[in-house]
Amino acid sequence: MPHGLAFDIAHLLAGGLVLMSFLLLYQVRLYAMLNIFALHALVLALSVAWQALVQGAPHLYITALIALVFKAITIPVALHRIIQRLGIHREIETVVGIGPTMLVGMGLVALAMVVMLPVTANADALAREDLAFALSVVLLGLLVMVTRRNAVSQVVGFMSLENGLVLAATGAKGMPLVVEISVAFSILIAFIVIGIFLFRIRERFDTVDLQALDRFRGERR
Amino acid sequence: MSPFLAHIPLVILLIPLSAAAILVLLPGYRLSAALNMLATGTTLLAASSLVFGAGQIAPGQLLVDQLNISFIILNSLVGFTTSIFSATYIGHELATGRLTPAYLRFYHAMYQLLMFAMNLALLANNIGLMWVAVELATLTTVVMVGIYRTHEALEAAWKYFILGSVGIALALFGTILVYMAAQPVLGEGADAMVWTSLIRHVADFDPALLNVAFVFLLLGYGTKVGLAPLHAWLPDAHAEGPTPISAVLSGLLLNVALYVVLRFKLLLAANPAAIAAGPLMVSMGLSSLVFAAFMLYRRRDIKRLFAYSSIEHMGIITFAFGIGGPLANFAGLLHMVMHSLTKSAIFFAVGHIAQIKGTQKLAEITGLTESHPWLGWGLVLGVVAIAGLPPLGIFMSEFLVVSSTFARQPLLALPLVLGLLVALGALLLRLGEVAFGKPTGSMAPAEASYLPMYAHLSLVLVGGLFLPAPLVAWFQHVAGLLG
Amino acid sequence: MAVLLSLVVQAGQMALVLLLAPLLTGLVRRVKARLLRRRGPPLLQPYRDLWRLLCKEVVLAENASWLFRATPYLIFAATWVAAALVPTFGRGLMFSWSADLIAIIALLASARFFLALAGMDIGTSFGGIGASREVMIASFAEPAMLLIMFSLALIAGSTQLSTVATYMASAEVGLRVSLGLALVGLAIVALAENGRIPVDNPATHLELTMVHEAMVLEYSGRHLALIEFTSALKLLLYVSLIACVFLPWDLAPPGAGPAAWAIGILAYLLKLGACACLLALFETAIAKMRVFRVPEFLGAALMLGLLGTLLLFVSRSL
Amino acid sequence: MALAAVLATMLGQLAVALLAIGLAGRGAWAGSVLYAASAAAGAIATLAALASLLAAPAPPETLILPFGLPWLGAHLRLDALAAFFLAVVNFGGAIAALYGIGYGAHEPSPRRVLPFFAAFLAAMNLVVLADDAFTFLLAWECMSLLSWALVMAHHHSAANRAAGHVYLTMAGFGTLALLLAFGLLAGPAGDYGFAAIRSAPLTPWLGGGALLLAVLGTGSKAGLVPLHVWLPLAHPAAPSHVSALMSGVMTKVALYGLIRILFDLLGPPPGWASMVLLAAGGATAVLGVLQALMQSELKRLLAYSTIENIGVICVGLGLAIAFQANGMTAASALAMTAALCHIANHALFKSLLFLGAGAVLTATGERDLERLGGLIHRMPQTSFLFLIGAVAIAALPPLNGFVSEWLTFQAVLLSPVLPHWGLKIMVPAVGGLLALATALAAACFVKAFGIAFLGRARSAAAATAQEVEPTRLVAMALLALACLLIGLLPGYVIDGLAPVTRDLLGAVMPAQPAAPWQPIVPVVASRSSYSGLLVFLFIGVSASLAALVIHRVASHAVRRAPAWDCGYPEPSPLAQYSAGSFAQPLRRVFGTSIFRAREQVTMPLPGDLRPARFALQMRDLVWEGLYLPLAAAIGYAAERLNALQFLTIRRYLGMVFLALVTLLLVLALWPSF
Repeated sequence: MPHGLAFDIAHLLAGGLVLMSFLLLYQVRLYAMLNIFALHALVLALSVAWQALVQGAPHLYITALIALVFKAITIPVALHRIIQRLGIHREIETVVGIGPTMLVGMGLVALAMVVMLPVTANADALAREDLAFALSVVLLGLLVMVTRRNAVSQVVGFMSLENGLVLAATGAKGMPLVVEISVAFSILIAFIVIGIFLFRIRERFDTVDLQALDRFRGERR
Repeated sequence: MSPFLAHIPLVILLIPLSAAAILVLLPGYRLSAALNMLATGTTLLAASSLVFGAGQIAPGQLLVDQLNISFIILNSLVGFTTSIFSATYIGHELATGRLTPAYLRFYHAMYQLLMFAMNLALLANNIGLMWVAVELATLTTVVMVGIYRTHEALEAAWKYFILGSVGIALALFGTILVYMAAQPVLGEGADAMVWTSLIRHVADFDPALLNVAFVFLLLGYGTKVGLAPLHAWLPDAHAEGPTPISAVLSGLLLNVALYVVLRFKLLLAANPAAIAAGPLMVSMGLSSLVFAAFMLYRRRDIKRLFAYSSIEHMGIITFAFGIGGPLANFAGLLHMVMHSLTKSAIFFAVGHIAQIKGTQKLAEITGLTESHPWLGWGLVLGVVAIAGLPPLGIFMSEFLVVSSTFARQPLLALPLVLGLLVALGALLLRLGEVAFGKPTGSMAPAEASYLPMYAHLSLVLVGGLFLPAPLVAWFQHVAGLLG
Repeated sequence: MAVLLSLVVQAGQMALVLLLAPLLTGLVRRVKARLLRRRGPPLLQPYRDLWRLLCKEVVLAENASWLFRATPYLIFAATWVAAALVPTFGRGLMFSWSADLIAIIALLASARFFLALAGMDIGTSFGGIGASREVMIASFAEPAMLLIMFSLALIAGSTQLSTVATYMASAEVGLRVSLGLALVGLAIVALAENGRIPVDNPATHLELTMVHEAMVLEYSGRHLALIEFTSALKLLLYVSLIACVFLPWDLAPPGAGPAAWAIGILAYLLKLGACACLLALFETAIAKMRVFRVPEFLGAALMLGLLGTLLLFVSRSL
Repeated sequence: MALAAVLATMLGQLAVALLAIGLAGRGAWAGSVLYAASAAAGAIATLAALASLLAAPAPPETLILPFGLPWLGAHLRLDALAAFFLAVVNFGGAIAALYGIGYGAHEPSPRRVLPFFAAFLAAMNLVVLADDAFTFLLAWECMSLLSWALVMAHHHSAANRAAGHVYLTMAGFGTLALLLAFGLLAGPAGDYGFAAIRSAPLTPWLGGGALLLAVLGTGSKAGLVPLHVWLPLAHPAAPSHVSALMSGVMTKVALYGLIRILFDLLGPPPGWASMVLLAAGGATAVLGVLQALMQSELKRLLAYSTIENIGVICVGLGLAIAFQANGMTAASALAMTAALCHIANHALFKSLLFLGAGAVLTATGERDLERLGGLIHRMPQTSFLFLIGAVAIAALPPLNGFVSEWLTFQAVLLSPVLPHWGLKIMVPAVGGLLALATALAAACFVKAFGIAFLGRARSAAAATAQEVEPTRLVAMALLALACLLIGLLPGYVIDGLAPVTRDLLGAVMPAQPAAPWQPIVPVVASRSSYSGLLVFLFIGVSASLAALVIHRVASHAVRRAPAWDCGYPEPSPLAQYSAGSFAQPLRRVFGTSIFRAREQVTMPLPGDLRPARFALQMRDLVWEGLYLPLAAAIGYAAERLNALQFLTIRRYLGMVFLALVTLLLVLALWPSF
């Protein structure tokens, strides 16, 4: 495989992941977000698979498969059902407007580049680009978590963050334990989703009912 | 190295793991509590035998060196005393019906699993394994915090879970970056994640990459340490879970997370071109200290109060390691040990107090030295120690922290001292209300085991006056390593 | 032999102040009366008063304690000792070194301390009024006195009255502003300490204005006699003090013969007479002030003392 | 040898403390035995310390124990200064313990007192003996902590608890200030042994910083204005024999710290330091005594009076610095001797007064002056002893208080020779303040003794009070005797202090002439001299003479009758002058500005039968101007930050996010990149 092509495709896929993150940031409706996330996971799966191919590391296919099956299919479906069950599918809930959020997102991507590109001067270009994109995805995922009120959209944010991690992990050539880590994270996410489902945590991420919080914590006068 | 000692690390891991497996199946409170104690006790014995091993032992993916040996012993010790405390504590919970037998079985298994996870994190010679262990420890404690299944407990567990997950994610990113830095030097594969080989070659790593990695690791594991502004989970998790877990959280888990941070600081210190990790740790430590000191004033829940005090002390320790130098590192290590012992002793007292009084509200607990002298004076001693007053151990470590800061960064000593003073004022204010005055609430005699509490306190007392020479030499050696 | 002689001289001084004290009081009263165009009591009236009081029975309040009965003797002794240590007709008497000016002031303060306590012993409101006002006045008079003494000590280089007097009589001293300020200050303090107009009126029993008299209201008979005697002694002490510092002429030097002593005594009598006349004149010319004006009055003395000290620094270093 | 003896007694005290944990409360005998043991240990240590002081100039004894900082050990050193303070501490301690034998029987919860009491004594000893910064601070803070526990002994009162809180917080402040001071003194090398600190050179700036911090640290413990606020709260709250220790002895240990750091560790202190001490001392003396005058609670009054005396001592120390900085070592020795002498004297008479107050407290159950009165009839011995203490503290001859005040004034009078203009002007002004404070102190103790012991009983408790046990009287009598002896024979004390000033300043006061009549001569006899013995004899002889003559010639008749009171005797004892009314003239003069005192009289209209009402409002400007704003600021910050406890998870995540972005930004902009 010629190096140029391998690099370009990897670059494309990683860039696509960043783009998907931006789309996530842009979406305000829950269903739309879930769909975008499914796409996000799909791009990740492709990217991981490509890395598996390029690096000649077959175990990475497992990670790709997990991403595909678990994140692109199972979780979105599960969340769909939760949204229906909780009856929050119509909610539009962002803390700040989309415009400023996107601007901040741009800034984050720029930050990721500034931090990462000079840093990885010694590493090969593939890892370098990958890492910068991965950091962007991580930061954007955090941004999603911070700017959304709804538990489900925050979970989506967390999962996109985690996708960034997997991207970084697979980009690091020959990193051991990648599969284990992706499994561990999937379990974590499953826990979160189950938590939302079991405990009916609908708004617990950002309750506006301060009195309720006081009662819970017994801390205020 | 004797072949016998080479297996000890494995034993330390296997005992809790197998105990967890047995405990999950074991019905009956007395039996499982006894087994719990037995398991932690034997772990302690095994861990203590590590003292006899000179130098490093690194069987497989595990590592015992000067740095972690004290942590392991401390971990096993507090784990053991907490299991003794837990036996009486849980008995009472069972009697009052706050816990059902089914959950109890679960509780003991989780306790051992937590011990396993923490010991694994301490023993791991692989930064990936370390990460996995910390995650496991987090998950088990999440479950334990939520074990009462009250609204508040679930809320606390949930918060802990979410913040912890984000922290874990950040830590993982940092770990990946370290691997990336190591990979050009050590080549692909597992070797680039093994700590012993990392430290040997770290001087050749890309320093810039290490810097970024450290930011992520500090924030990621710092969330576990409870550094402000990443601390939010800590007070609620301490307050809403069973008190033995609060004791283990404050006394051990925070230490384990900090230990991991220290490991990475060691890496950075060994690379001359990397930025000093110091300034970052100093600023995080100082902000935690000052922030927690002010937060102490408005606390109405006794366990939250001491949880914030843990944040404060973690801040001090992080600060000390950030300042660096043999003296400050020594102080940090000493403070870590003393804080673990003291804080868990305080939680032992608090646990019994809250059980007797049936409340955790500070306003409803007064006059303890009169109604329950043993508990009350134990609490007084503990708070006096935690406030940094002599002749208890934290006084010595705070003395060293302040004086070493003064020697290196005189201006930083001022906010440090102010933070200490503000915290002192708050703790004494609460102590005056809780331990003195006319007793209120239930006067029922305590069914408490004073042994763990007073054992810890006497260790802290001795530590404040007299440190045995081998311990000192050992700390000094580690402090030298930490740079 | 010499020791015995100086002992006799010291005893003579003690006897002298004892003898002259009522006379000085009588003289002041007499001159005052004359200034008011009254005939006034005879000069020896104070002696008669004392004798009459001594012969009367003591009426003791029911709850008077031992302190109340002991106080007259104590304050009499303290004041007498203090008066005996101030040079009157001669310098360098045998025991003059046993206490300097500070100690003399402190002896007077002891007397006042016990008198104020005695005033409170019976538990009447008048005793309390007197005691509380007395200590207020004293708390201004004492610092003022100390600052005055400070400037004196600066000039003379000593707080020992004999040394001060020697220095003052010598030619080195010259005329200084500080000395004038000190004199005025000392006069003010002396008025206050002796309960003279304008601070207090020794002749009144008008209830709310009295200070000293209120404290001793419960005393009678021989106790009262001692207290009256003490007041007279105190007046004499202050006059002697002013005389020895500001009119230091013709003081007999230590170890001098009877002739010098005779001259000294004569000069002393003259000085007393002059001071008594001045005091009477002043008291006639001025009205008594309200109690709460007194701090301001004494504050003036305090300021004068401080000013005198500061001026000295200026003059010294220039 | 002496050091070993003192160490042994310290161990003895600790043993007493440990035994007391188990035994106290098992019956009166246990308390008595333990207190007696503690008193014996104190007495032995006093003797050892005195022997060491008199044996000087022997080289100081040193000892290194394997405790404390591992690489340093606990260094102990017994030199002349330490020996002097050990004598003060242990004598005070022994007397307090002796008093405790009787007083302890009245203690409702002996377990909260006895263990801490004995340990407290040991801690104070250790402060004085410590020869490295760690041991010093350890002992220093232990001393605070143990006395805090003693303040909390009567913990049911909310005021006591508040006092304890303020106290220990301020103590923490002091310790941290001292810690920073030692940090500066030890320098970057960080050798905390005093020997190393002594020999290390220090730049003027660092030395100045260390000096100010040391003044802050020790001043907060000694009660220098404006760091004194805890003292009048905490001292009265403790049991009375502990109050005596805290006021009489612990404040002296604080001053020991000041002297040790300023004169010994710092090397010769800079001249400007004298101005700091003089200003602080003068202000402390006057403010302390004015506050004391305004109090109506006996123990609180005594506590404020302690503040005054600390001010007086600080003036002496300030003068010593001023003289030394200008090369006048003899004058400096005089000022230092005056300060040390006052330290010993104040320890004696303040202990005596607090013990007296304790006797009153147990006999009547009252601490409020307004409910006492007439105790001189019910408790004659206590009254007499208290009177001696009052005379001594009022600095009246021939007792000891006068001696040290007199020496201080002599030092003040030497100041014109100082070359520095600021000092030239400042010292006389401070001298004036000192004189004012002395006069006010006399007024204050006229009030204290007059209201509490004289007049008629203002409450039933005061009317039925009983004299206290003989052991307590003996304890007080010993103190009174010491007051008298030092007052009469001050020359011995001055000579005894010579080794201390020689060590610290390299100069001594002239040896005091031994005979005849034991006069003391600060510089030369022609300048000033004073003989307490002679004055005492003189007064005694003249008083006896007067009594003799009067009994010969005068009428002996005595008739008891109702009080005259200008013909209008008031039957109710409540019509007597009260503590508040006694202070009224001085309150009118000083209080309106310094305490913002406001009096309000509500007179009913003529014909209205309601009583007239008098309301008095006073404010503590230091408390309101310094401490309340500080507390408010902390409260405000705490309240504001507390909002962070009630955020949602999203916001907490936001904080994590912000922290991450900030750190990354910092990293991106790091100069090395």
